[in-house]
Amino acid sequence: MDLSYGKEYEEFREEVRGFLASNWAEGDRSSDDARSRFRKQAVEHGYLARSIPSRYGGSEQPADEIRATIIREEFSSARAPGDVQGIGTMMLVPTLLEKGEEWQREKFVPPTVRGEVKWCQGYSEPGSGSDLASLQTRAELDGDEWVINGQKIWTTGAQRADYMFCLCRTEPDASKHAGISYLLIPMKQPGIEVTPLRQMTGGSDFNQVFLTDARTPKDWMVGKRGEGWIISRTTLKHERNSIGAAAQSVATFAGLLQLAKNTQRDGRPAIEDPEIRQRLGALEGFVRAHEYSGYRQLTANARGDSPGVLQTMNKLISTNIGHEVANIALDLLDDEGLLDPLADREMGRIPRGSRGWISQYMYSLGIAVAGGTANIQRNVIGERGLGLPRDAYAQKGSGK
Amino acid sequence: MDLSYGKEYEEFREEVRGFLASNWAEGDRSSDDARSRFRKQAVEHGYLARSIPSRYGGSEQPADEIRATIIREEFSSARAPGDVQGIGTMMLVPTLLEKGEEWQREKFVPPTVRGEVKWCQGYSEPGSGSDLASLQTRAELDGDEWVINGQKIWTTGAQRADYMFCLCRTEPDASKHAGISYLLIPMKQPGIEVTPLRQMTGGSDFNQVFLTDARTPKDWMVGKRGEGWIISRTTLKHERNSIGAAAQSVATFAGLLQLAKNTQRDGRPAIEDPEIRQRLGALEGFVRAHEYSGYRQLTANARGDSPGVLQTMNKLISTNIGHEVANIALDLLDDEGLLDPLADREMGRIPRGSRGWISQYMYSLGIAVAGGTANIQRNVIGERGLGLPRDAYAQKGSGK
Amino acid sequence: MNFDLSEEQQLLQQTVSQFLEKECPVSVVREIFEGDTGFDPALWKGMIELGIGGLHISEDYGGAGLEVIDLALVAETLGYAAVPGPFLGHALASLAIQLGGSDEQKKNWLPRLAAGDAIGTIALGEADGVWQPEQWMAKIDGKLTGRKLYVPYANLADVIIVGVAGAGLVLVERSAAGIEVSPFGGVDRSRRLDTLEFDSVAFEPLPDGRAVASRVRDAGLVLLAADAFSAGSRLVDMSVEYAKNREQFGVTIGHFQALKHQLANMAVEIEPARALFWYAAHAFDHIPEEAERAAAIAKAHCTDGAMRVARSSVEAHGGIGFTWECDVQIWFKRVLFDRAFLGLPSFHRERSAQLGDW
Amino acid sequence: MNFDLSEEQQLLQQTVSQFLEKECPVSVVREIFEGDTGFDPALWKGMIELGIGGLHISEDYGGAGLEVIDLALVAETLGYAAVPGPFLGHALASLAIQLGGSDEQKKNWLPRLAAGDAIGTIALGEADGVWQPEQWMAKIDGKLTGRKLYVPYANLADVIIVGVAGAGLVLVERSAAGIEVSPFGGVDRSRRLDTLEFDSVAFEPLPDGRAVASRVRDAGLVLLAADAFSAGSRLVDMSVEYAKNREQFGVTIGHFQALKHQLANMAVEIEPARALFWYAAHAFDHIPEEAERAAAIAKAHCTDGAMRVARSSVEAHGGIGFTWECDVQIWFKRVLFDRAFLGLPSFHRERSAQLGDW
Repeated sequence: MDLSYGKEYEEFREEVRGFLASNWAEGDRSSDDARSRFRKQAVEHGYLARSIPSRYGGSEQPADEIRATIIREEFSSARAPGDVQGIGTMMLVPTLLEKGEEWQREKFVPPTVRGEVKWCQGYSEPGSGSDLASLQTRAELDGDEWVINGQKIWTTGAQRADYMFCLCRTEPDASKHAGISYLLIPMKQPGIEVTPLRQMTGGSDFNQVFLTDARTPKDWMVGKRGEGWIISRTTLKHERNSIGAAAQSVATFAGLLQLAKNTQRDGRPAIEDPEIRQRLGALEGFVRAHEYSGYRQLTANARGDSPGVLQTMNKLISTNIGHEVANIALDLLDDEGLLDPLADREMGRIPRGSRGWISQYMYSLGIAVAGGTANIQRNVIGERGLGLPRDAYAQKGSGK
Repeated sequence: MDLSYGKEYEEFREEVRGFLASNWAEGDRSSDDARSRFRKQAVEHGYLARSIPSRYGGSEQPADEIRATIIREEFSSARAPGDVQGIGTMMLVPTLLEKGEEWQREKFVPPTVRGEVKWCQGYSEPGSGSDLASLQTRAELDGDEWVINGQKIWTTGAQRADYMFCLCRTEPDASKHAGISYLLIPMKQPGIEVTPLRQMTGGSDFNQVFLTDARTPKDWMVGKRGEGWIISRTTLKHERNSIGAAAQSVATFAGLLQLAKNTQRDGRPAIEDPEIRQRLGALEGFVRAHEYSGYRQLTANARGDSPGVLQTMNKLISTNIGHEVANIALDLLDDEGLLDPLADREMGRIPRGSRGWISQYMYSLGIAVAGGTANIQRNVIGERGLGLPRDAYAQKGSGK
Repeated sequence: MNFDLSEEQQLLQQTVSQFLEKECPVSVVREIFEGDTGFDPALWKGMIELGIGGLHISEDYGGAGLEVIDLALVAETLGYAAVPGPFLGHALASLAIQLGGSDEQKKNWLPRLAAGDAIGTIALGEADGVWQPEQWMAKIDGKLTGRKLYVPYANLADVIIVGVAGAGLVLVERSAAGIEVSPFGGVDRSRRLDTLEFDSVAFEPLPDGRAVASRVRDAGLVLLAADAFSAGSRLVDMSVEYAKNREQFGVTIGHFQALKHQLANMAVEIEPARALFWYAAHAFDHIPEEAERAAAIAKAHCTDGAMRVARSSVEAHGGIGFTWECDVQIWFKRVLFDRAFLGLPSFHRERSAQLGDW
Repeated sequence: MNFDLSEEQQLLQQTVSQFLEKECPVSVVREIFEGDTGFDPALWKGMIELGIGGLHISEDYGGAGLEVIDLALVAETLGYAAVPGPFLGHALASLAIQLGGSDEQKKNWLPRLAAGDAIGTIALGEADGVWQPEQWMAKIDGKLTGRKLYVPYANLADVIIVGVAGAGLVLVERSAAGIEVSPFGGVDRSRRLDTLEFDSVAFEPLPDGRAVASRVRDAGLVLLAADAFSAGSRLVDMSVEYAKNREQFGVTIGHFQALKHQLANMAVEIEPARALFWYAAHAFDHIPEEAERAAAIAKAHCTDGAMRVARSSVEAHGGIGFTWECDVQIWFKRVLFDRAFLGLPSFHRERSAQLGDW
């Protein structure tokens, strides 16, 4: 057991720092040219787009979670542009690399990796949440174009997206799962209307997308007709959020600790309140356990081993931690918990931190529902993690 | 709203006190004759066996929850013998009165009400807990006797019982629920073996009963063949544990409060510890809510109204309260939590209270499982209380 | 014993809720949530006509002469519909005058408050989470000077009952010189809050102002407990409704045992709490020695329980429960208000511990 | 970075657990639970032969020269099987001599402890929940006098490391005059506890006794955390097994979503805690500045989490989980021991707050 990265990796870290020192200046952030020039160099050095074959504009490096982590750490501390984030690089690109046709890869992967093309995901529908496979958005062939009608929901970044990768029902007569296909659809067309979905916080991170006779070329389909469901599942295994989730837990806890130190209660810092200390102490146990379990998973992934049941738990763990952080924060805010989180309601009279925490108090619920409720997570842990039998309805639902 | 019992009832209380003063002396407790003489008088005055018709040795009083409560309060503060407790008076007698044949009532009700005859309940089996209707104990007719073979579990008081009211499968070919009959079985016979069931505390409140060619007369059946399931359900509505449950919550909380006052922590009473105060305060909210909700139900019952969803909740509420009482107690015990609750392991060196609390720490789990787990309670609340649909398995299970 | 509502009380709740079904459907509350006045004049007028303005004002002054239990029952009914408007501050201000005012002050204000010709409010909060009489810093020497926070509808009020150091509660006319009102921008848009700056403002002491300050505080705790309880039960009802109608995997999601049990736990959390605010209100009216502690326990337990229920309700609604369009947010924010206003559960639990000689 | 066990460590755990599967099946633990000696000589002999007696004793003294992480991994493996016997006290006593003893004392005791020719134990507890070095009251002036509680297997021990006021840890030979041992009757029958009365008893100070007292306490916290973690995961495994086999309503109860989710919550409670005691052990060995706090957090979190899991396990087993015959009780009581021994979670959370400069 060794929590330092080890000699070989520390050398690699030096190399990365050297590269940054000579190729990146704080000032470059403002210039798009400078940014894309830097990105190009970073790719050439094998620091970015590591999992992408070079013929698609990547640096085609062997998988190495630890190198990847070091690069993330150094790039972010130098505030240099890292890998393009977003659903496009996270989910579409791996899917195309695994299941796409050559021309699709050539057309879509390079600009997506460079961040020139943005994507949104068209999976959930108002009537299809946990039971995603019941989705109703239909695509019908008209000559050599698909004509799509339906409604998608929870589509992050739909306004800015150039394309949507979308699950549509193309085989109405086939069974529930076998009737779905995986289509790529241009967003900038008359048949598509995007309306933001307002949250209880007043912000809008999500959208609804209405498709009315929207069109896309016949061959903009990944996989064959009716393979959409399986293809959408393959992407899931690309999720590597173990470290991400843990790091986020650690960060929110640190913020909470600051809040407790800065908040006065009965004329002394709230962190001196015995009950608050106990609650923070109990919470820290969960946070550290998550943090160190993140190391375990990082190590296992680096070795190509499976971290086992742990990897099914990350989402629920950070949800649970987020809940307790929010509960403690609300008590620390005391009367400032009466404040409206909406920025536009800001009266400038209250420490700006507080509004953020109320917002976080509500967001901690958002976490629980974004990408599957806590109950779905528990199903996954119970069934995939502990090997318990599947629920009767889900079995029925999945046609088994 | 009026929390005093009101003039009429306070007069009744005086009357009861007068009766006790002139007919009961502390000393009588030791003498069985005195006790049964007193009970006879109490019945004649309409203080005991109030729900029992006079022809079966009861006082046949109109239902009046409040009079009943006053009698309980006064009798217990005078430490006078009240109504005979136990499963016989609680469940069998009401069942016989509603569904039994005349001769069965005459034979069994009076001695049971007088406490001369004791009963145990033969429902659960090792393989049939929440799914009680799957029970396997078989009764076959042999001439004019039933021959019973099988095994029952969780039978309280089986050693002392004269008879068992027992669910047996008499119609193996009928459907799950329709194959069950309700038999009365003498316990003192060679075919019946009772073995105590030891608990993790070391005590034994329950037994297993093994029936091997046990016999009972053909007509010792309540209801017809195959009606056993329905008949066993009818008894449930006789449950009136609302006040009982709440009173118990109040009592355990009072005990916990005492423990917190008597326990030293860092050289001062634990009750001065801010965290303990918060935990006790939060718990008291639940306890008072339960207590006052008990008043609500008492009032509703007294009026013949239904207390609504509340009455499905009493068991779960006291289970939840019992859990938290136990958790706080364990922290108050601190190092004495290392003590073995078994009385026979008592070393005389530790305040006798502590062993009791460890025991209680384990019993609070017993509560959760005795007579249906907390999950069964939640099903009941969700389905009977909130009108949610029944679970698919249970539907299947109940042949619906 | 009779621990239930009288027929008059049941009738009172029915009348009010029938009125609200017609005059204050969720659509009205939603409009209010889009703005920031938190006020619907027509609705308030209707409530006044029902007598809600003077329930507990004695009949001599044009009120109904009822008790705090009746106020609490109306608070419950209003809370279930998330009724916007100045009820809370109005009720507490008139209670303060009724209990602590001079005949002069009563004659002067109570009839107008009962008739809705005047709106009252109460200014208890100060910076750093100060709510309690013994903590107030606002000064009076001849004139009133200081800053009060979280004052309901000060923008509409004609009379403001202000908590001050030493004298407890004093009466200030909104029209007096030196009062600066600025909107606070509270999370619950159905109950607007303002911040008040008093710069040597004329005031009248309430003769019994010191004595009744804590009584009025206790009444406030009971009304907040009632509102939180009803918000919680509304959220349970909404969640159960949703579970009975939303379908996934070919069945309504109420079939799923995990959700069913969460809903059961929510109901078990909230339903027994009803008896707690009943008892606290009853104690306020008839068991003086228990009133203060019962109010503290009711406020702590009902608002905390309702908050847990509110969080569960969001989850019970899935993603949609987190949206502005879903009505859950309305009652979620009512509970946020009820829990923080007049002090947190933990604060009142410590008080109840002291009051219980723990 | 490498946050995983080395091959040697994995092999160590495998070897021990293979041995235990053969030599310490649940039937053996059950026999122990029926008596009150808490000891199985043959089993202990076998463990000694595996080298468990001297894992962390340096090779010069016949030990394996391993670290506290290795001790913790063995503690985990033993806990998973609820192995009865003096491991805990023996390990801590030898660690105390290894870290704080004179060459003389090491030469005199470590080889015998490693070889199992002697059994060691440690006496830290005193009345009123006292466990910590700074709280010890047992006196030494020339002779040792005082009362120590909760001493593991003092009846078998040849050497007892005793915590005393001022000097930290001192060494006492069991054979010395003036020691009265009486059984305590602890809840965990797989780890017997005794009460010790010292009436002016001869002792040897450990030269570094004061310095190492808190180090030894920290090692104890790590071993208890490891034991609690493994008890918790054993209980989860048992509950999952039961859910896969027990049938009701024609299906295994694992089909029921409510139970499935409870089991998921139990697993989520316990599985991440493994990394917590790993880290604490690693910190003990290699990150001295973090060792004390990490140990406190691991002990508080692992024992509290395991206790919650233990309670849920009883419920997951239905009525049978509450019986003596059901194995749940064995690990339930191990966790009761781990949670109370060396101080409650709340106590160590307050310590970790202070150590974190909160």
